[in-house]
Order: sequence, then structure tokens, then C-alpha cells
Amino acid sequence: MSPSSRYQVDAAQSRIDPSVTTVLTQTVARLLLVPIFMVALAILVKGYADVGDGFSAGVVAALGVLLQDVAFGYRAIGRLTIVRLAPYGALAGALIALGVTFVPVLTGEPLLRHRPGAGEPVAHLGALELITPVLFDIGVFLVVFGFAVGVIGMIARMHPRPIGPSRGTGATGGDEG
Amino acid sequence: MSLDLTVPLGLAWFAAIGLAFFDGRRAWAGWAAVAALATTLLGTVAVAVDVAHSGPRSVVAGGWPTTIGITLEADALGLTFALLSLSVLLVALTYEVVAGVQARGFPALVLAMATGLLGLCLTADLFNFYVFFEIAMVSAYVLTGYGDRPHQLRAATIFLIVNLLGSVLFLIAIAALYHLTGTLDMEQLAIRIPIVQTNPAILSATLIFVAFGIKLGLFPFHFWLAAVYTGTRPAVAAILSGALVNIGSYGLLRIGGGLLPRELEQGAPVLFALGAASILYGGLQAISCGDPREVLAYSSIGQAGYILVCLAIGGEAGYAAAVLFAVTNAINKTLLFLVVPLRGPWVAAAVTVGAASVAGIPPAAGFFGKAAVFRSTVADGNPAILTLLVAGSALSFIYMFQMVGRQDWATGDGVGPIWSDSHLPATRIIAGGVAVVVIGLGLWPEPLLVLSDAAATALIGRLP
Amino acid sequence: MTLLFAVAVAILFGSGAYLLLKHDLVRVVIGMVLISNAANLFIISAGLSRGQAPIYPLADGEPVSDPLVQAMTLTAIVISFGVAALLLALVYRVYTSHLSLDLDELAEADERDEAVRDLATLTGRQR
Amino acid sequence: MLAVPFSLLLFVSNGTLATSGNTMDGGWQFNPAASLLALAVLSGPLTWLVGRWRPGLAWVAGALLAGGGLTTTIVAIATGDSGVDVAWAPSWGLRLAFDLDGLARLYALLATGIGLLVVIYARRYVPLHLHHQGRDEREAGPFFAAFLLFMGAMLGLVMARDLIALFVFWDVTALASYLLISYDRQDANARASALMALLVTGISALGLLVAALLIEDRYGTFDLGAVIAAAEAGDHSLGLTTGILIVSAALAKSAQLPFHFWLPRAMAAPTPVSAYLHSAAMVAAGVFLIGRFYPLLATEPRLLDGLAVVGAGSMAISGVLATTRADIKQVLAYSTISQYGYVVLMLGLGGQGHYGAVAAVFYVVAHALAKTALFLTAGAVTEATGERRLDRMGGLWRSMPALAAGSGAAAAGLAALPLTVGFFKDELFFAAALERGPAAVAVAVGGATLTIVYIGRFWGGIFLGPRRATADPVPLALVGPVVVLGAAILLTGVVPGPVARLAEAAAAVSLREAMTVSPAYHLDTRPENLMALASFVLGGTLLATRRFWSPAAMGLARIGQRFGPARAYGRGLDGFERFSGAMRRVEVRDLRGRVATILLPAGVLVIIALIATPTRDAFSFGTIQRGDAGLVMILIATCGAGIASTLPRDHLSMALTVSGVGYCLAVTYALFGAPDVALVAVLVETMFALLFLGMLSLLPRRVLAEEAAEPENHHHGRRDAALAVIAGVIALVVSWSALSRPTFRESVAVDYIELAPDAHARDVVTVILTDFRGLDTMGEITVIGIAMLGIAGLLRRGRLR
Repeated sequence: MSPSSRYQVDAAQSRIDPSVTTVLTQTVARLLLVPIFMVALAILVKGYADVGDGFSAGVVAALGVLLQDVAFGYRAIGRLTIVRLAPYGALAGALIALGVTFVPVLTGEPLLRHRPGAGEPVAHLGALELITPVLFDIGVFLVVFGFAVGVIGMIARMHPRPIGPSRGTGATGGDEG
Repeated sequence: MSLDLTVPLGLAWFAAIGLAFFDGRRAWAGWAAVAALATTLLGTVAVAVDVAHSGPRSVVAGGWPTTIGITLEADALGLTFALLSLSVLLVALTYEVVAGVQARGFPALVLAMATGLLGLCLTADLFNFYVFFEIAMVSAYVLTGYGDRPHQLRAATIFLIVNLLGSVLFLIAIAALYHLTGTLDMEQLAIRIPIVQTNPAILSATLIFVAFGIKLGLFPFHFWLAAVYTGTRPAVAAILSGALVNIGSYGLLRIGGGLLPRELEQGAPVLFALGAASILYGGLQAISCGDPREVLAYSSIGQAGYILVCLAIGGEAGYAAAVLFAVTNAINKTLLFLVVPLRGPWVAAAVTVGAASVAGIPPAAGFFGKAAVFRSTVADGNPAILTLLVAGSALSFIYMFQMVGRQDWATGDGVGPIWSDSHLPATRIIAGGVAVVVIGLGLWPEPLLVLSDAAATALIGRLP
Repeated sequence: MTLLFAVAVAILFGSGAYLLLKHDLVRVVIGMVLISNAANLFIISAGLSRGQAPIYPLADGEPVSDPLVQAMTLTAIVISFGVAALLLALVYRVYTSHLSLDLDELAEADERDEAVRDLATLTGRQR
Repeated sequence: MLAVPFSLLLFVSNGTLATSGNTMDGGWQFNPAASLLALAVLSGPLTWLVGRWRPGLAWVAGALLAGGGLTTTIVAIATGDSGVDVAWAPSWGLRLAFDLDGLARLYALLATGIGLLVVIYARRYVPLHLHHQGRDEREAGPFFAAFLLFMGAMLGLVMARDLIALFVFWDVTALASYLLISYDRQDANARASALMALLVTGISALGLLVAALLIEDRYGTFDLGAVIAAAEAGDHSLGLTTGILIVSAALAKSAQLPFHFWLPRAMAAPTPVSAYLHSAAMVAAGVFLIGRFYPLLATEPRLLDGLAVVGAGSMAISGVLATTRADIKQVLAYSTISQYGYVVLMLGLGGQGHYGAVAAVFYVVAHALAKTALFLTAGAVTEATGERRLDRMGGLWRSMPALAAGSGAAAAGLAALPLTVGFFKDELFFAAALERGPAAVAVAVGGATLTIVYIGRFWGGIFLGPRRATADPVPLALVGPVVVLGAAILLTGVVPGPVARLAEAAAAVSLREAMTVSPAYHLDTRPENLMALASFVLGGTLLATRRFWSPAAMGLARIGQRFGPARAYGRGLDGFERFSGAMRRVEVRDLRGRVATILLPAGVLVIIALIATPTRDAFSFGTIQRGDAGLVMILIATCGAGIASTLPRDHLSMALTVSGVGYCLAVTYALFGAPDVALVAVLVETMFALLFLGMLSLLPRRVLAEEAAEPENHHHGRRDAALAVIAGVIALVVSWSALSRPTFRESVAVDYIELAPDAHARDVVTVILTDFRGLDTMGEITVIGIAMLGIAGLLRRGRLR
């Protein structure tokens, strides 16, 4: 018996009991998702004016998604598309931030030279200032969100399928996809 | 127009993240990583050539005034270690790509480590140094577990926890230095630290020393090293012992020699003592090891002692010797870790070359590393240390050639196991290529000597 | 205050170190978290000024908290978070490959491996 | 190794090859020194490549290279001094400075001439040897490669004027001899012997390196010529330490007491190797070195006296031991030690104005011819009979007359019988001894007598007496070289002039003045002749009465085995191994120990640093302001939570308390005027708690419970507490010391606050993160990305989705 298969039996016996999730919590969780994303957006956008930045926004948004896990159980969130794609989002975010960092080098300027520069006028879109640091912050947001959601998603997909007739894809990490 | 010094950094960085999207086990991804790393190396060479002609260059991130933005500066010391680390990474990556990458993230991780090491060598900001240091370290944590065998996972656990402890100590020291001087810019720090009272400065210096001592594998902070070097795959062991270890030597030189020279001088007796202990301890331990990789691991502990002794001697000669020794040692260890799992006539020759280089037998490059250390000690006029170095060198003769003698490297008939999962001739050619470099640098050492002298001059010249 | 900060840092660091020395890998992870927390607290307390939050508009005459240490702390927190998550995953993986979270048992596995290696590689002493 | 020809081409194509000494001017001219240098560097690698390509042709390459070297040397002898001087590593002032002077020419002649003969011999011998051992004949390639590597190293060594270049070739000879002695890889004894030879000669060579560096430190140059000139100008004397280091390296190489023990062991090598390395080349390198440094060593007369003593001791002791050995190669090995004892003795005797140095080089030539022939004989005989012991041979002259004749001439040469070149070597030796008085004379006669005894026993034991073994016919190639050498010994015994001229030229380099010797036969009662006669009579008598004294000699041999340096070496290596094994057992092997061994020394270092620096006024308690009450409370709560998190048994409460620490810290940050940090701290703490619980939920509860419940060893408990206190003290001392300092007046933080509006922002922290120090943030998210890759690798074999 290989270590991992032995483990599966143990883990299956100890999984979180699905009966704790109720219809009420599920509904609340769904309903909360939108406001949480709004808050995250606000934190991100207002970062330059007030407390908060891409990082905290990312964590807030991730917590919103993860609230679903309290409601639906680990296995359910492992199947959400947003969760599955989150790691790629993280990498894309890193690429965006990296772009902001290094694109100025191509034009012969020092790296991380933001536009518009110091003292130059800034276009506004409501509270949002259209400056490259915001783009950078969006990159940070994506990385953090993608990381948090992605990792929880990975853990979720490690959970073995429930005992009894199974449905869905529940993979246990040991096999190739 | 000369190449901007941040271009290679950006290249490696983009490649690292870009490659993370794809499965690194595919051949094209592996070769793309090799190409990206080679381009980065070439770019760094271009920067180095430029610096050699027109002096150190620097750029402040964001175009802010210095000390506001993070300063990146390319000088001889940083570039020496950058070139060394990148070359080692390139060799190890190519080796693994040829042998067959086994994990999805491997190429991306190697490039991430290249980013970290390159950034570390370029940055002139203490906290930024820590950040790049962490990039390199985190990649190393992941790489140590590469292969996914139980012993590799154990090695990764040990490596991660011990080095994380070291990183935290380093971080505390950085914060303390900021509190004492009000700046993170290395140039400003070097100016301000002499004014700071000795007590807090030397305590911070002690923590920094411990942190880099852990990275370098100095006695008595080395206890993680043997298990990790022995447990990981050959390419990873080469990366750890040839590239990552440079953090230790470079950090001690840049921060110890460049920022805290007063504290370094005050600590010289301790450095001598620990260096001596390291040389003897590593050498003596290595003698009874049966596994060649373990011999190499303990040998690394001994070699770390040489670098420490050079630092304690200090001055331009001491620093130049430290750089030279660090460079040759890294190349030697890369060669040996890559070649030890292979068998064949070329392998027998390459192992002999590597062993000769570690023992400091010409015409291998290691000879000049050893000779430089001896020379700086002779100039320092310290017979006790000289005797110690000779003893350490004698020990390296014993353990290296016992290691060579224990196996039949040419055929592998019945003598000892072969660890490699792959016997492609190409891996042997790569290892043989490194051996040729070792011999080549031993026959024509001038580039190494010029580089190490320039590095030491750059370090000393920065002092206020 | 100076001493109080130092003592708080020391207690967190010491508690973390204490947990690092346990045989239970989960405790080791917690120890690492505590040690990182100690470092973060120290960075914040190493700020050169203490006062109002460094967000404009600033009230005149009142000291402003050092923003640089805050930025440093943020970076350090995030890095230690990432590494701690990695450590957690590693601990889990170690468990699945050894079916144990006990460092004593891991050390035994190390010794077994080493014995095998020594047998295989020590072929004939040279005298 | 490909870099070797490449780098050579590099400097040749630079056109910077400097030539000196040749008379022709203008245009290209043949420079023997440059050609020999090229051979020195290329021989080994070229032969190796040829061997890899066509193993059967390796010997051809070897013979061509050795022959080329021989021809070049002969040309050089005819044309006089030549040299090469090219910049090598200007940073250290190193030059590829090589002089083909008298001394170099003599040793080059030996190295190439005897090398050529041995290669021809080995061409047949090595395949036979491999065949006996059941090995593939293709393995002959590496043999010739190592052999030619050795020959090349000898050539480079003898010509080198730059001390570092000299050391390089010196060490290459050690490395090449290691490869050659361990050629029979499957034989543990051969490998151990090779290691011994390498350790003895290689470690003593470190002394030579140190000496070279000391010389550079004192004279400011690595150029031996310049050093000697400076020393002669009376600027500085060499220094006894430096001299002893050089001499020790030389004596170890020449297998003199107390380093001699490696040579008999090195007989594990195939016989052609023994013939070359251990009679003409490797051991010759040692006395060559003394000859090369002679002008410097002569500035320290005590050194020369020491040489004489060591030489006499080696000569006597190994001479006696040689009479006791049964293995024919062992007899020759001890004979070599003894013979080089003569040479060292002569060098010790022959300071300025004395005969010794000339006699020494003359002796080296004569000995090399004879000893090579004898070794090759031993190889041929063993090949023919399959025996190596003297007591199992005898009467072989009937089946191998040519071999018997050739080696007879060689034995006669070694025994210094008239009509051989050996006679003159002893005549010069006696002359040198006579200059130094009766004690030297007695030693000289004793040495000559011993030589006659053991060489007579050797030759007689093989070829005379009753026939004890049957001899198969051996190939001509195994006999030819012996006959050639025997003829050469007889020829030079009649016409010794050329050898004398060579020796004079060589000695002139050592002595820095011209010396002439005119070896000739004088049928009179001059003291030299009487000494020779005495040695013949004594030797003959001893040979005839061997039965009576051989038990005593055997006794001496046993004492030597019991207490000699070989024993010390073995014990030393054993001791190292045992000590190392003991160290390995106490080496820390578990993670906890590894953590402890960081904390403890770190604590010690911190305490040392604390004690070493003045602590007065270094620590201040700070003031508690009015608004700080909340901060004080929350810090105390943090401390409490920190301690509490070490207490719980089960993981869940542990997770909760550690989260408590995090939230307390978040409040601290908020009270500190750091709302951004506080926000992130809260969020990260929550996130981490989720991750932690998620991970715990993957682990079986049973395992967790067991793990949590398992009691900690009591002993460990106390140790852990002590280490935790140490860790706390480290943190306390460092942080308190740093925080106590009033800070620097100007701080970059002020600039950040001032510049933030320029960067279009109101939150200074955010602008630092995205703009001023955006590179840090970039790094930080990279760390996060790498961690994600790592986690994916660990949990899902790298799959991201």
C-alpha cells in the first residue's frame, strides 16, 4: 500500500462533515460575494488616497471567494472556474506589475518611472486617478488574489471524495491531469 | 548606446514569470528557459564590459533622487558574483533540461533564482537586498524539494526552516541598521555607520554575520548543509553549492566589508577562530564520508572557512582573495556535483580535474583560489593562520583523492552505485565542458585575477 | 517604551524558537510564524517617529509615523506569509510521504537512508 | 583539456614569443625552449585524444612526442641556451618564463630519452599487462596519456624560471604519478599506494608553494633569476624557514628519509611506470629542485649540512633494507632511495668551490641509465616467468642471454665497476667526499659497498645460480631497450666526456660558476681508486657471507616496519578516519538539533559582541507618554498571547492563539499610526488561519491528535526552554540596543512624506510601495508567485488548475 493511498483512507474518515452547511449560509455567502468585491475594488482604487492598496484589496476579495468554502465545503469551491483560473490570474498580475516596472527601461528611462511624472497633471475618473501606479497596484491585487484563492483551491481539490456514491471530479493530487 | 544595467534583470524576471504559465517538462519550455538565461548572462556580460571600460554605473528606480528611490548599481564586485551565479545556473539548467526536467516549475524557478541573485548583486539598497535575497531563497526552498522523493522533501524541510531563521535574523539586523542611521541606501549607510555608537552596530553586524554564515555553511551554522546537498538532485545541489552559496560570500563582502568594515575588524579574532574551526571541521568530517556528495558537502564547509579567513585578513588583498576563492570554489562544486553521478572515461577525467581543483592542484582553477588565500596570508604575516591553511589544504588532498579512489569512474563496474536517472551523453558533455573551463581558467588565470582585484578595489573604493 | 518593545519582540522570538525545537512539525510551522511576527513588530518599532498616520492631509505640528518602516513591514509580512504557506504545504507533503509529522521519525528515516548509502559506497578502505 | 592547445595557440599567435640565446637574427628561428614548452603542455592531452580516437595508436603518439622532445633537446644541447618569456598573469606579475639552460637540458635529455625507450617498451608491455588482468586493451590509451603528461610536466618543470609556473609543473608531476600508480584501478593496493604517493609529494609540495609566496613577499618577484641575483647582491638571505620548506618538498619527491616510504609502495604501478617515474623522472625532480634553488639554499649553510645528513641516512638505511627484500621491484625501489641518498649527500657536501654539485648531476645521469635498465629487466623477467620474488628465480641467463647481458652491464654500472659510466660516478662521489674529510669518506665507501651487495644479489639472484623458474619467450620490445641502455652504459664508460660536459653545464647553473671535471681511468694509487677498491673488496666479501649477516638486516627491516614513518602514515590516516567517524557520529542530524546549533552559537556571538563593546549608556528604558496606555496594554496582551501559543496541546487552539498574536499585533500597528499595516495584518492573519485550518483538515485527526499528545522528553523540555531563553535574549539585546539609540537626525522617511504629493498620492505608505520603493513590492509579489508554484508542485505535482 503506497503512502498516499493509505493516507486517503485516513483523510476520508476525517473530512469535514458536509452536513454543517445549510441553505441559509449558502445563500448568505452568495449574497455577500458582490459587496465584498465592491469593498475590494474600493480599497484598491482608494489606495492612493486612504488606507489600503492592491495587497489588502486582493486579500479581501479572496476572503470573499473563500467565504463560499465555509458555505459549500472545500470540494465545491475547488470546482469554481474563478478558483481554477486564479493561479494564472496571479501570474498575469505579476506580468502586469513587471510591465509597469520595466517598460520605461525600453524607452531609456529608469525602471519603475511612473506616468504621469512628478507634478504633471493627472486625469481623473471619479475618485480614480489614471496613473501607472494604479496599474501596478492592479497587478499586485491580481497576484495576491490569485495566490490566496489558488492555494485554497489546491487544498480544496486535495480533499478526497466523500465516501459513498461520488459525483464530480474530486482529484487527489497524486495523479496527472 | 550602452545597455541599461536593468535590462538583464528585467529579462530574467519576465522569463521567470512567463515560463511559470507553462509546463516546464516540455522540451521547448526547458530550452526557452535556457535561451532566456543565456540572454540574461550575455546582457550581464555586456553591462560588465561597459563597467570595465567606463566605471560603475547606477540607476535610481523611478527616476527619484538617490536614497528616495532604490538605487541599482553595477560595480565590479556585484558583477563578478552576478556573472558567476548566472553561469552556474545556466550550466545546471542546461544539464537538467538535457537530462529531462521532472517538475513543472523547474525552469521558471531557476530563472526566478537568477532574478533574485542578479538583483541581489545589483542593488545598492539594504532592504531591497533582503527582498531579492528572499526571491532567491524561496526559489531555493522549492528547488530543494525538486524530485519529490522522501529524502528530498526532508532536505527541503530542513533547508527551509533553518534558512528562514537566518532570514529573520537578517531582517531584524536591517531594521536595526535603519533605526540607527535613518537610511537604507548602502552608500549613505556606509557614511553614517561610523558615527553610530559601536554597541548596536556590532550587534546588528553579528546578526548579519550569523545570517550569512548560515547561507555559506560556516561552522557551527552548517548543520543543515550536508543533508541538503546530499539529498537533492545533482543539478539542484550544483545550484545550491555554486550559485546560492554566493549569497553568503557576496553578502559578507558587500555588507561586512562594504558597510561594516569597523565591525568586521573588531570581529576579526572571532572570524579567524570560526574560519579555522570551519576549515578543520569540514576537512575532518569529509574524510570518513563514503558518499561523494557528502564529501563535497563537508568540503564546502571547509571552503567557507577559507573565505572567512580572507575576510578577517581584510584589506584589498584579503577581499580579492576571498572573491577569487569564492569564484573558483563555486565552479569546482558545480562541476563535481554535476559529474559525480555519471560514469565514463570523460567522467573519470572530469572528476580528477574537479578533485584536483578542490585540492588546489594546478593546472586547475582551484589552484589560484588557494594560492590567493595563501598569498594574502603570507602578506599578512600570520604563521599560525598559514599553518592552518596548509593543514586544511592537506585535508582536502586526503578527502578528495580518497573520494576519487573509491569509485571506478570510467566504467562503474561493480564499484558503488550510480545515482543518475539519466545517462545521456549530453549530460557528460556539459560536465566535461565545465571541467574544460576549470582547466582553462587554471592555465590562463588572468581574467579571474583581474576580476577579483577589480571587485576588491570596487569594495574598498566605496568606503567613505 | 523602548524596553517594552524590545521585551515584546524578545518574547515573541523566544516563544517561536521554543516551538521550533518541538518534535511536532505543525508546532514548528507555528514557531516560524511567531518568529516572523517578532521581526515584523521589531521593524515597526524601529520607526524613527511615532504619531499620526502618514496620510494626507496631515495635521500640522503633530509628529507623523514613519512611513518607511510601515512599507518595510508590509513587504516583510507578505513575504513571511508566502513562505509560511509554502512551509505548510511542505509539511503536508512530508506527511503524505512519511505518514508522520514527527521529526524524530524523520530523523530515523534519514539515518536509514544514510546507512544504505554507506553500505553501497564504502568499497574498500585505502591505506 | 581542449583548452590547453587553445591557450597555447593564443599566446603563440600573439607573436610575443621572446627568444633569447640564438645567434641568428631576423626572421623565424627555431627556439628549442618554445618547442619543448609546447610539448610540455600538449603531450598529455594530445596523447589522450589520440587514445580516445584510436587506442592502438596512443603509443605511436607518445613515441613521436617523446622522440620529438629528444631531438629538440639534442639540438638544444648543440646550440646552447634558449628561452621563452611571455606575460602570463600580469596581475600577479606571473610570466611564462622558461630557460633551457644547462641544468634543464640535462634533465630534459633524461626525461625524453628514457621516456622514448620506456614508451617503446610499454607498447608491448601494457597490452600484456592488461591481458593478464582481464582488462580491455583499449585501456592502454589512458596509460600513455598519463605517461606523456608526466613527461611533459618534467619538461616544463626543468625549464621553469617563474616560481609559480615551476610549482604548477611540480604538482602536475604528482598528479600524473597518481594517475599512473593507480592505473590498476581494480587493485585496492594500487589505489592506496597512489594516494600515498600523492599525499606525501602533494602535501609536501604545499611547502614549496608557501616558499614561493614567501620569496615573493621578500624579494617582490616570482622570477627565480631575479631572486637569485638579488640574493647574490647580498640584499637578503633566503631565510631558514623558506629553505626548509623547499628542501622538504624536494626530499619528499626524491623519496628521502623520512618521506621515503611512498616509493616502495609505488611499485604497485606497472613496471614501465616504475622504470620511468621512480628512477629517472619523479625522484630526479627532487634533486633537480635542489639543484635549481642551489644558489639560494647555499646562503644557508645549515641547510646543506642537513641535506648531507639526510642523504647519508637514506643511503645507509635503504641500502641495508634493499638487501632484505624478496620482491625484485622492492629491491630496486630501496636501491633508488639509497642511490638518491648519495645524490643528496653530494649536494649537501658540495657548496661553492666543491665538487659535489657536479658529482651529483653526473650521478643522476649514470643512475638513471642503469636503474631504468634494471627496472625494465624486472618487468621482462616477471613477464617471462610470472614470478616477482628473487627466491623463486635463478639461472635465467641461459634462456634470456641478451637480457642478462644488458642488465649485467646496468648492474655493473650501478655497482660502479670499471668500464661503465658508473665507475666515474663513484669516482666523482669519492672525490667530493675526500674534500670533506674522513667521516664523509667512510660514509661514501660504506654506501658504495652496500650498492654492490644489493645489486649483486639482485642480478645474481635472477640470472645466476640454479634454475628455479621456467621462462617463456618475451617480445623483442621488452629486451631491446635494456640492451640499448646497457650499451649506452658501456659506451659512456669508455667515452665519458659527453656526460661530463652535460654535468658541467648543469652544475654551472647550480653553482653559478664553471666547474670542470675530467673523468678518466688512472692506474695509480690515488685515494679515489683506493676507496673504489675497498668497496669492491668489502662488497664482494659481504655478498659471499650474506648468510651470516642477513638475519641482522632483516631485524632492522622489521624494526623499520614497526616504528618507521610508513607506519606513522598508516596510523595517521587511520586516526584521521577514526576521528572523522567519531565526529560524524556526534554530528547533529535532526532538525531540532540543527535549529539549536544556530541559536546557541548565535547567542554566544551576541554575548561576545556585547561584552566586547562598551555598554555604558547603550541601553535606555525610554519614556511612556500619556497617549501610550493603549499601546502598553496591547503589547502586554501580545506577549501573553505569544507565550500562550506555546502551551496548548492540540493544534486547533494553537492556531487560534497564534492568530490572537497576529490580531494583537494588528492592533499595535493601528495604535502606532500604521493603519495600512494593521489592515494587511488582520487580513493576512485571517487568510493564514484559513490556510492553516484547511491544511489541518487534510491531515487525519488521529495523527494530529497522536502527535499533539505525545509527551516531550523531559530532558528535551529543559533544553528547549534554555534555548528559547537564549533566543529571547538575542532578540532582546539586539532590539533593545538598537532602539535605545537616539536616531540619526536626517531620515529618509521625512523625504518620503514630503515627496508623496508629487507622486499624486495622499497615502504615503502606498506611494512608497508602488512608487518610491516599488521594486520591493515587485520582489514581494514575485516571492508570492514562487511560493504558489512551490505549493502547486508539492500538492498537485505542479498543476496550477
